[in-house]
Amino acid sequence: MDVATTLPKLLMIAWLLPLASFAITSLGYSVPQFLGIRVRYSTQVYAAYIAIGAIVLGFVLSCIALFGCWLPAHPLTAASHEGGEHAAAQEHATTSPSLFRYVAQHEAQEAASHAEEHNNEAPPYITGDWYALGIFGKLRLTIGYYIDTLTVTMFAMVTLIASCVHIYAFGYMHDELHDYTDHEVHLADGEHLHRRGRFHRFFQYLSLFSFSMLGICISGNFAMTFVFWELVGICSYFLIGFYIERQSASTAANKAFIVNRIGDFGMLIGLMTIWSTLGTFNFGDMKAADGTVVPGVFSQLHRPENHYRIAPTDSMIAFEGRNQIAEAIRKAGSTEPVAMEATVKAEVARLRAEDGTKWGHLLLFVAGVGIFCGCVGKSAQFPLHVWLPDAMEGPTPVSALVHSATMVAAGVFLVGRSYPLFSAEALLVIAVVGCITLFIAATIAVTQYDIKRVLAYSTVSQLGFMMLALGLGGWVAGLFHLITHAFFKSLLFLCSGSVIHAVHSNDMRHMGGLRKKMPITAYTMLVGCLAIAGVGVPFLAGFSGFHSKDAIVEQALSHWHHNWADGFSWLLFVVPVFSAALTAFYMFRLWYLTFAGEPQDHHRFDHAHESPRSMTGPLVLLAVFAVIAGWGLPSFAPGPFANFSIPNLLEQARPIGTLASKPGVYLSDLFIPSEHIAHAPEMFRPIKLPAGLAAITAAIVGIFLATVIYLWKSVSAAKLAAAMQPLYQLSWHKWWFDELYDFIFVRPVHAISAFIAQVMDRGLIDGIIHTLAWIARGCAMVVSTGGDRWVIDNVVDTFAEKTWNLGLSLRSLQTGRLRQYVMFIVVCTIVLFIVASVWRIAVAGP
Amino acid sequence: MEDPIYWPSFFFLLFSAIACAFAVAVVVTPNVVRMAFYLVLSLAATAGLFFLAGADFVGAMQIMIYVGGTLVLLIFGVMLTSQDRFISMKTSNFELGMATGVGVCLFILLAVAARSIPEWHGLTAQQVAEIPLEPTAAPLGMGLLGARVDSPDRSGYLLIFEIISVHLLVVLVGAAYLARARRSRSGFSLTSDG
Amino acid sequence: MADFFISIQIWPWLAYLAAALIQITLIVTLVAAGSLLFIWLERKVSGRIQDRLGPTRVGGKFGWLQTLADGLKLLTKEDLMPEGADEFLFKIAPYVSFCASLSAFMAIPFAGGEHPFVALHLNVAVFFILAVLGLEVFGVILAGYSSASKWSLFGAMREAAQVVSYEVPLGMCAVVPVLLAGSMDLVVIGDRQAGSFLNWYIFHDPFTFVIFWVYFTCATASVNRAPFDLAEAESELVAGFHTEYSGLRWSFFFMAEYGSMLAVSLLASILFLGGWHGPIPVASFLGLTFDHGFWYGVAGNVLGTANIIVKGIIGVTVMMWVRWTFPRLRIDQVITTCLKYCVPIAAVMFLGATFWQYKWPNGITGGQSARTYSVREQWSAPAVPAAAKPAEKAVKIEPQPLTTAMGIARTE
Amino acid sequence: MTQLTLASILTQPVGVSHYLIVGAVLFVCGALCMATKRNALGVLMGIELVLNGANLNFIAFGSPYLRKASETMGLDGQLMSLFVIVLAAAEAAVALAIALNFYNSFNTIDVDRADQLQG
Repeated sequence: MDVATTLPKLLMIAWLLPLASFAITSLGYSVPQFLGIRVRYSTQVYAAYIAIGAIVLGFVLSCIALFGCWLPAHPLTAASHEGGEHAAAQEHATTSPSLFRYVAQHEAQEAASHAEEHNNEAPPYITGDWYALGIFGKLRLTIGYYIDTLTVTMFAMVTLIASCVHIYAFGYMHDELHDYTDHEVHLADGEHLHRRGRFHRFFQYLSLFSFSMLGICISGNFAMTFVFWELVGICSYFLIGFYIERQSASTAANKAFIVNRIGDFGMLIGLMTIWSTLGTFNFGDMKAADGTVVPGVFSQLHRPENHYRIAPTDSMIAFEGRNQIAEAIRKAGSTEPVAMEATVKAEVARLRAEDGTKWGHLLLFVAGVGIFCGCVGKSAQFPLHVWLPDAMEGPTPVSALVHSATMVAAGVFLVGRSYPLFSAEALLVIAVVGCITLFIAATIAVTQYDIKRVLAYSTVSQLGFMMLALGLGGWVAGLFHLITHAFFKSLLFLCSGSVIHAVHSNDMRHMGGLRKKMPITAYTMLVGCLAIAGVGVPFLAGFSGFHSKDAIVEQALSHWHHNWADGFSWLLFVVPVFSAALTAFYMFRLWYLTFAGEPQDHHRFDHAHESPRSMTGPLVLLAVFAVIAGWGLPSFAPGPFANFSIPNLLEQARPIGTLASKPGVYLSDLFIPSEHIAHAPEMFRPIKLPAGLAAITAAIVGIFLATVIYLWKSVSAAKLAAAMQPLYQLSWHKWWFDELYDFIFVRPVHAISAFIAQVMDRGLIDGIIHTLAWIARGCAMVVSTGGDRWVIDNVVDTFAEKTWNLGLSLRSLQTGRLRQYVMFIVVCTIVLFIVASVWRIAVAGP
Repeated sequence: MEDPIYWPSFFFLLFSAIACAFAVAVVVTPNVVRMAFYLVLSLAATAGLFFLAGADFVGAMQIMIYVGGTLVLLIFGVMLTSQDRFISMKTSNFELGMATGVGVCLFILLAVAARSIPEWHGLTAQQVAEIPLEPTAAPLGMGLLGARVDSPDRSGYLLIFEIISVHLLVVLVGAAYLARARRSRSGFSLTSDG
Repeated sequence: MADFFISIQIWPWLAYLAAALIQITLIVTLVAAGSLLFIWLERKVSGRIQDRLGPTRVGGKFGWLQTLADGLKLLTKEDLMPEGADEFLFKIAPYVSFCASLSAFMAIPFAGGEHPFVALHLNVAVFFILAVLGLEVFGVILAGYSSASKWSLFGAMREAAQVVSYEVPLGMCAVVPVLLAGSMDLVVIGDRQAGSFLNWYIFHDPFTFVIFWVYFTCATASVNRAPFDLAEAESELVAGFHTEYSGLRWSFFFMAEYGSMLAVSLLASILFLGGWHGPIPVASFLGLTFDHGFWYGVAGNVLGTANIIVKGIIGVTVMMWVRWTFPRLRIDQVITTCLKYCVPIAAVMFLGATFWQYKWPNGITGGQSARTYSVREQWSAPAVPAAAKPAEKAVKIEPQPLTTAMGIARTE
Repeated sequence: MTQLTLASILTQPVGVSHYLIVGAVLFVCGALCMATKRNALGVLMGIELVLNGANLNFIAFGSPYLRKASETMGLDGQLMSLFVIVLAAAEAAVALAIALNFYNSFNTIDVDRADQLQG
């Protein structure tokens, strides 16, 4: 069996296993419960075993898929650092007053010999359809697969983290294995809520969640992606609202769901644009039944004749230039279909040649930004970031899963997956949004005291980093950070869960000194903090976050250098670096407040204890990954492990046409640099060194400040806050976003609704209806008295009377004697015969 | 050796005489048990007429269902309700006379109608001898199953068969129900000590 | 037989008359002689079962003239009639019973082949016999009614209820061999079981084996034999419907009863036990078939007649055995046995036998080979009969004597 | 045209009309039975006679021996009469049940007593 048939099957099994687990636990537990059968807790435990078994088996299968199938067929090569984008860079370099102009010139000269070959073709992939949900004309809604290195990598990462979370949750959710008293819910009589434990249901949702995320990863087209996108949304709704009796939890679940719908609206627009202009949803080229190749979305936009650069298709141009085309057709005067088609083609070609290449780019921009809107919602980017911190209402394992591997990762993954769709302007939007997000979130995180909230804002901030990287052209950097972040963020969340489990509080002001009580949690969390802060030795090695963040900063610097002239692109470098420092600061603030110093709440401290092995085991495993995820294996490693590193994997997965730099079309100054420019060897000093120094410096400064303030307490945090009161208030109140949205959207909607209900509905519509009813009643009364009572009743009464009289006169015939009736029949037969005979003889002739 | 008498006609006369005679006896006799007995003989003779007309299966059915089943049922009823004052109930002479008159009229009418069609007067012995002797049980069965063997282009009687079956079931259930109702007043039991 | 007389050139009516007289004589003789034998046998059997000797003196060693002496005694008895009796019906009732019993023998073949030994070769013989046997109850009812006796009326009522009920399972049982043979002609049914005893329908499949016993039970009930003899129930009804009878008329009831027993036993042996074919096909071993000549065939048929009469006597003996072994049932038990046990069992067995015949038409032993197959062909391909599918099908099954009996595939 | 005389009947095959006349006798007897018998069971017997007369007509019309140009085997007539026989059996069961019920209600079997529907 070759890879093309084995791999889809392997991944499909890995994908469907959680679904099977969901189905089994639904049928086995939820359905009986729905029917009123109490499932015993000793039985509920098996739901966890089923779910864990499914996801671990999925992980094993994913590893087999990655190391056993994919890598042997597509061996990794060492990262090529030579060259990148040339012709455009050369032109650009000569025109822009770049500080690093000589770099660009040097690069251009260096690479002039292979000027046109450096843009990448499509990476190796396997695609196909499993099942067609529906075919409407050309529109095929299918369950399909698109498997490339990214898919396989994501499968391994998602199943690994989901496995850890599942196992961890087995320990964490033990409370649900007996009747549960929810201390945060106060009933009307002042009692706390007592309810049945819902252990099985939690694992049921987890399984469905994993299934949905894996579905996004393996999805072969945008339609299927959208389906699983929504499935992820509904799962997050279930899980965030797991403690549905709590007002805050149900509100948070609603908020997450509704905010995501806003983003999905944009995504639908993007999907419509794609469908109406490209005519397909498939990512890859699909072989039709008759053997012809149907080009997918990516290869339609990146055609060989354009050297795989992004270029709008004919249909986009035709759509945008429809007025010109109509004019041309009118001029040509022919309505023959063949002639008209020729006219259209000629006109499209003319438009494509004319006036730069602006025709069609607007649609491209709309499609890209539309898709990105969905990602904004899912990945909690500004301005839709407000749901994520509230999502902390769910149980901590859910937070870990939502924040690392599944929900928010889905947004970044989709941006990465549909990367060939984005034009330079769309990428700029992504970058700017990411930049705003990362800054806002970082500033908010600095002042929060809820341990999970701090982590939540850090997630938002890190997602901003990823979006920024992607937006600045750093595809590998963004997705690299996604994966490393998945490891250390899930680690951090699970650690915080462990702490919460121990002290039964989220508030860091109740903690402190826990290092002694729960050393494993403390030191694994320290690893996580170091990783997220990006600590490492430049050019040598570091925690995983160091490598990925370094790549992002390099890309930002590269972008600044290429857009020197526009005057604000420095912000896209400085803000991230500043935020990186903030990140290091607040993470260590968190660690110090929680684990270092003296215990601030002795009661809680005394009851604290290290978590069970089912919880610490995943912590240690994830800590290991948080350290080593950025490292690579040498080229002489055996078999599929040669050159194995996540950046190399991602480099192999690089989508079609994304290596090239992208010059802006509408913004003529805009230049999204190729990723390789940033770490090409000859660019070493000008970009890699300053970027690396900036990143590590930011991390060290942040850690140092945190140490000064919270460990040594040389500077009082309270005084500092008082000194910067406006800034502190801004951060503490989360930039008043919730209040702003409440003021801008929620209240006006309430007011308008109230107005419509009172005035339109009650006043206007009810009034009209009442008037109509009154008129109808009047008419009915007229008809009733005049027509019905008088005319009709009289007629009917007369008939009744006549019938009655007739019946009276006929009743004497009814003797009730059976034998007389028989006699009547016989006599009548004879009479009939005689009459008929007489008739025949007399009238009809003999 | 030529035979002057056509024997099937002789048997026709014999059976029809029995049938008619006992039918008249049924009308005339006032005793209900004897009526039943005469009716049996009349129906049995009719079965003989069926055999003569080539309908042997129907003839057997006539004996089995009519004579065997229906009449036993009838006598069953007679005995269930048998009390001396009901065994014979006289009808008024006027009614009898009028009924006789009307009956004779009806018979004349029917007889005239029967004789008025020349095609119905019968075949010659020669023609009858040419008709092959055909068994009828299997064709009847196939006809009930919806397949005509004598004229394949015509449809069979499957639907009617089904309807009759359902009808029979309904009737029997209904009869059982009717007979059960308020049985206690009859005071009759099949056992001797009842 | 009439053919034979016609072939020797006498008037046809005389030929028919002669044939009829000979056949009637033979049948009446058989029934009368059978009654003589069976009454004697019953006494001997009951005696042996009750651990006594039975008649031993009259006519020599075994008392074999006892019945004759009984008959003489009956003839000399006074002819009594109750005062309130319906004279006409009272007198005619025994003869109705006897006629019904006797006319069943008209259609029973005693040997098969090309020239079967049968008085009236009917192709609906099974139904005819069942119908005629059912008429016997009529005499009983008339007797019970006309006797003007409470006991007689009760007996007749029970008889009516019982017989009407038992006709249903009896008919269902009899239908199974009809189904297997594809004909209601008893000659055909009997000849289908030619060969060794493995070809008998009782051994055709498990369902027929079961249904034979159901048939035998129902037949016992329908001829009013113990343990179903509710109509006469001496101990409670003082002999039931024939309480008031004596002398010759009483003896006619007895002859009718023994005649019916013999008739249902003969029917059982034809339907299930191979009829005139012995357990081992001796006649065909000896070459006594119509293939070798008319008189050879007649000789073989005589052998077959002896065979079937022996089987009938065995059947009657079993009935006697049963009578003196089992206690009498109550009337409600009788009806329960019929409606709750016999009818459902017969129905299920009928379905099972149908299925078996469809699936394995040759039976367990494989004995019913090609002929059964052709029957199945004819039954299962009727939709387009002879007119539409003329030659080949008709030619293929033409040699079967059944072809005309089925009336389906007529050769043009 | 063949005449209806005893002599010709004995030497000629009979035809449909002969059967029809026998059927007519049975029918008329049945009808008279219904019309004159006060006993409900007598009425029932009249019905049986009427049905039997009708059956005889069906058989006669279907028979190939009795009628010219009857190329069929008389299946229609025979099937019809089969149905009539079966329905007669069913009808007898119901009628008997009605009679029993009637007897239970009125303690008589006289149909003239059942005149509650008199107008």
